[in-house]
Amino acid sequence: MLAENTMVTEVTTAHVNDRVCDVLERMRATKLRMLPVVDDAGIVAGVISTFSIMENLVPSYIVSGDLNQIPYAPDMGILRRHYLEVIEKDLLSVMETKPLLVKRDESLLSTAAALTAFGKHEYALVVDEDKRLIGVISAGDILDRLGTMVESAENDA
Amino acid sequence: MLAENTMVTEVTTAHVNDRVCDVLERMRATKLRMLPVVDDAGIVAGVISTFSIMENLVPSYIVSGDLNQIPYAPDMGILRRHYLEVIEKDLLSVMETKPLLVKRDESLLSTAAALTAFGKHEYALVVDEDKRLIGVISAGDILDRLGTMVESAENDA
Amino acid sequence: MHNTEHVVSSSVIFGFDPVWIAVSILLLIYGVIMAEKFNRAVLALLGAGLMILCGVLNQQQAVSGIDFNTIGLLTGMMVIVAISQKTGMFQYVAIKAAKMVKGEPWGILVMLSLVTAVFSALLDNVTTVLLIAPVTLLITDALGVRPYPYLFALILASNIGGTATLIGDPPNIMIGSAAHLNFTDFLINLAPIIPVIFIVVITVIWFMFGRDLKATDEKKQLIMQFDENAAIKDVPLLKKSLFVLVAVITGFTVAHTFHLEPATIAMFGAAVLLLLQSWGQPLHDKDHAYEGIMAEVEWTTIFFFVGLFIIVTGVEHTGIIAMLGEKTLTMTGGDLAATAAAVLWVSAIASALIDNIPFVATMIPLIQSMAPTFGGEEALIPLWWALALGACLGGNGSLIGASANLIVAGFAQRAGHPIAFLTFMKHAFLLMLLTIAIAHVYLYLRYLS
Amino acid sequence: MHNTEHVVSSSVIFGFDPVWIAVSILLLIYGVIMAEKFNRAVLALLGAGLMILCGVLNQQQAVSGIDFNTIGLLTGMMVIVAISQKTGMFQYVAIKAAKMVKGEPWGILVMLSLVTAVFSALLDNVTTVLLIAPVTLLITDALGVRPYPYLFALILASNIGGTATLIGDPPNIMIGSAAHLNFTDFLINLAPIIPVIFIVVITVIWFMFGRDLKATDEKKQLIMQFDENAAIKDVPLLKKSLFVLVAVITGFTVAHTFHLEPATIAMFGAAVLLLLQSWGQPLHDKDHAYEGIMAEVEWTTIFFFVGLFIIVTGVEHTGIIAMLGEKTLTMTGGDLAATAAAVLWVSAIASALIDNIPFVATMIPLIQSMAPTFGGEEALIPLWWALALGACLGGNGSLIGASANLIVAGFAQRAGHPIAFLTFMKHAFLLMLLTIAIAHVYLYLRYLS
Repeated sequence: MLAENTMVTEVTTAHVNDRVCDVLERMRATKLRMLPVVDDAGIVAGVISTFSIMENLVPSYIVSGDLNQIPYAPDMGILRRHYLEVIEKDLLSVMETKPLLVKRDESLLSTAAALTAFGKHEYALVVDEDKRLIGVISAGDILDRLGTMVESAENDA
Repeated sequence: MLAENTMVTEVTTAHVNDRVCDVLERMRATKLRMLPVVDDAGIVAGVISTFSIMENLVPSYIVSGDLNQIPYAPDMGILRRHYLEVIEKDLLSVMETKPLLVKRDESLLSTAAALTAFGKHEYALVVDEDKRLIGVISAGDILDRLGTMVESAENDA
Repeated sequence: MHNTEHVVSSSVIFGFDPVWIAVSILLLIYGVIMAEKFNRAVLALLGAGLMILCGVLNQQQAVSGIDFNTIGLLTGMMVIVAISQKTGMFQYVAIKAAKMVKGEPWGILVMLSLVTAVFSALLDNVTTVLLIAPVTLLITDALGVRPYPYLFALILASNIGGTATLIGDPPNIMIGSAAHLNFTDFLINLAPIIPVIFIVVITVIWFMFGRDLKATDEKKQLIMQFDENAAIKDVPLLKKSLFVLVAVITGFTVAHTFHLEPATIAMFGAAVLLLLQSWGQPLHDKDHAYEGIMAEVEWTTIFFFVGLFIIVTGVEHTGIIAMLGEKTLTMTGGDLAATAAAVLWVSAIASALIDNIPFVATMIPLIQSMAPTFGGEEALIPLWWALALGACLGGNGSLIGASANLIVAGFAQRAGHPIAFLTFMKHAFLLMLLTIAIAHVYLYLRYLS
Repeated sequence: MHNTEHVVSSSVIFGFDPVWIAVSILLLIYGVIMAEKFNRAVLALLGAGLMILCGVLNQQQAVSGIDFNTIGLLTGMMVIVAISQKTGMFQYVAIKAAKMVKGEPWGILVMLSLVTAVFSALLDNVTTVLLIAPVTLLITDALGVRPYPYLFALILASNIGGTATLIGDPPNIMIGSAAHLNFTDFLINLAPIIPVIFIVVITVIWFMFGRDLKATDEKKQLIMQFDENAAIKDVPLLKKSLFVLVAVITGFTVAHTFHLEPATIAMFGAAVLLLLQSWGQPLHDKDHAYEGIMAEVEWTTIFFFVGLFIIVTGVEHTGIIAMLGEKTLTMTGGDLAATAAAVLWVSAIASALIDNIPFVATMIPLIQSMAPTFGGEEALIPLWWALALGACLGGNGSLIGASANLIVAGFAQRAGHPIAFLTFMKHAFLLMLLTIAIAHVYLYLRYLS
């Protein structure tokens, strides 16, 4: 069981120079909340998610300070102001630049361990030696694959 | 802008005594990857996600040790063996017991900050004073709400 | 106490005089620290290691050169603060203060500065600004005013407040420990002038920025919507933290009577709070919590101190510091008032431009070497106050003058309102000189006339 | 060196004899530590604080009771290991070893035990098992054999290996520092018997479990599919780590010649590796990396040592330890061979049942107090080796005998193969007594006959 037999290969991607508002549009249409971001050569540059866009709306002094949660603060139009700024930017300045990468021949055990250690509830990007995107693999994909295996083993028996 | 005007209120939930295999079935059917888990009184007990089910398949000595990633290990049937065990369990022993909770009257700014600080790309549960589930709110919901606000402001102008 | 040490017996190492080796190591390490390309703690430890490897000191001499009173006091207070900051009490006080003045922009600036000064006096400056700067930015965001005047006032207030007490600023801890000056000594001798300096500085800030700070009633109303009670995250922990903080500060004031050192009080307070904070939890959770808290202590700062103390001890062993002390005395003609003035102004200028911790570490043995001239250790006391006032207040002279300044600048940068080095210096340097002039007058009237 | 201290001058504190206060604090703290309801570092610091607050010691006496050679050596090695473990070299060696024996279950057990023993001798035991136990579980999972025999062998190997060198186990560090025994002394005097003990233990394990370990060819093939090269995560860092590790260990062996203490070497090595590991990165990233590494050092262990040293110094100041030493000598009739035998066996049994670190901390001044009887410090040397062998090997007697044992048990628990306290003791206690018997013979033949 390797990453490459379990991954999903039909992946909607975004380009580093796409604008955030266009990508948001595409995410709404496809109901996806995370897209891999590639450059002209098809090499993975990062990932863009609703989460990372939202992260950019929250003033960094809040989350990088010791505030963490601010249940005591009212809304102050900050999110809206930053939203208008951020949607005009391109992905290069907004995306997460360190997504979880796994190799195509990485074992499913190692992939699952890597996803667990990474801790964010999304998928890993499966890449070839040149960091070109081949597919994506999520916890759900791993569970589906195990489900199918167990079922076919039962059918064989 | 409060959490309660932005949250999604139609939420598929699971019960603490549901079996993992049934919930997995329901997740596949609805294409959801995370469900809030409630007890008989409707009080939030945790969340179940494909991620937390997968987490249970990876031997804890791997991720709680200093191994983290094990690209050097082949597949060894471990995942499959644990899968067969885990799907028979009930949610109580598999779910995440510390989901991110926000109050219904929490500001959207505070909600976004809390989601950012929590760091996992999923949603927060909106609860009332008795920890009863009222809705869920994700980064995508916050962005949608901001998008609608901006649009309606433009239409007014 | 150090001036009884002798010049090292082995007068030649690898064919070099140990004086030159020790001084070369000191200058090399201080130089590389100032270049800010490497972590200062690592450099200080390397320098300390070189002192031993080159034979200037042996390990035992090196260890006895470390001032464990400073290390223990710093570590203990860091542990206590690491626990208390989780309670949200700093945010509570900051919001409460902003609401007390009904959201008036100038009133908020004064209140936040006051809060910062008081917390900086009782805890360390870095923690204080780490906790107050984000709330300040949140409040200025709500008020719709530019944050620079607020952050500017915060920096000055933290250094001024920190000057007031033994535990307020690392130079004071070092001076108190080396000169056997206790918490009450600092309170009696330094604290009285601090309100004067604070009021003068705030008045100047009014003329610089305060007159132009305005906000609409709507924005002020937004400040009144902040809910300070929601900031308190953990009421039981808050009670435990306040109990220990009050006990420790009371302990500092009475320590002298019981022949206890501040480090004992701080470390014991830290151990008690560690015990209380997870009381009743299973051992495994406790161990986990302890490790988290221990990880929050700034070990790099602690090791910076350890390394520096050893380097300075090495240089001191060569006798060159005593020689420099004599030179200084020749220049000031052995006059106490002139010497105190020199210490005050040189410390202020130096602390504005370089890290004040190595500076004070080097100055301490230099001042100690002057004891015979002025007639014993008692007579040195005005010089210690001059050093404390110069080194602490001097930190206001530039953006790199104190760690707290850099922390605030970091927040300002991330919030999209970067503070330019020269802009800050233009506003702050003359103001710093003004505070030193006030300190000079105070020292003269009280100790030297 | 400690036995020159005198009984405290103030003979009555709060109406109590200081002997009783000091002994009460010691017993109270050791008792609560053994109950395992609170973190031992916090308890030790509280006890240390009480010694000062009750007036048994003043802070300066307390600080001079801390063995900074032990603290520095531990801290330095922890920093070096915190950096090296990120390279994956431990996993590399473990997998390579398993593949060298072609996936044979018994061969793997022997190889992993050998790797553990060697790493435990050169680094600390806790880190070694933290890194080797998960790989061991992965390998037994692949082999489809029950992990208990492997983990059992791992525990014994780590304590046996750790006995061999000055830096292998904390008791050795403490003994070396207090008795001025250097790295080479340990290597010459303790290391020769370790292979004998290791071979005997492995042979017994063969009869206990080894004969029943079987795996199909298919499973063995699975082991051969492990790719040890994929375990190496960071080749440049690996080179830097190996360079510093080799330099530090070489440094230990030659330190004596240059009059350097191990703590200097370890701390200097740590500083050099800290400098190298992030060479060329911008300062901000470096600072971040340093903070991460510093957070990984086990500060709670360090503070446990600090607290313990102070508590024991307090008790020592009361003169009661010297008295106990005399009592022991009366019982052994002042005979060196009988005293060494008593030290060896008592240390072994005690270390199996309680934490060996406080035990050794208490034994050190007791043994030092015997110097006059046996004719000076030189004559005590066989007693030091008896203490080292007893305390280190004794840790094998039960699951709570050493920290490394508990770490392995923790992994076994989480992997679904919990190790029962009594099962382990049934297997290990007699085996431990056997190793002590071998040590007894060795000590007798080499030093006492």
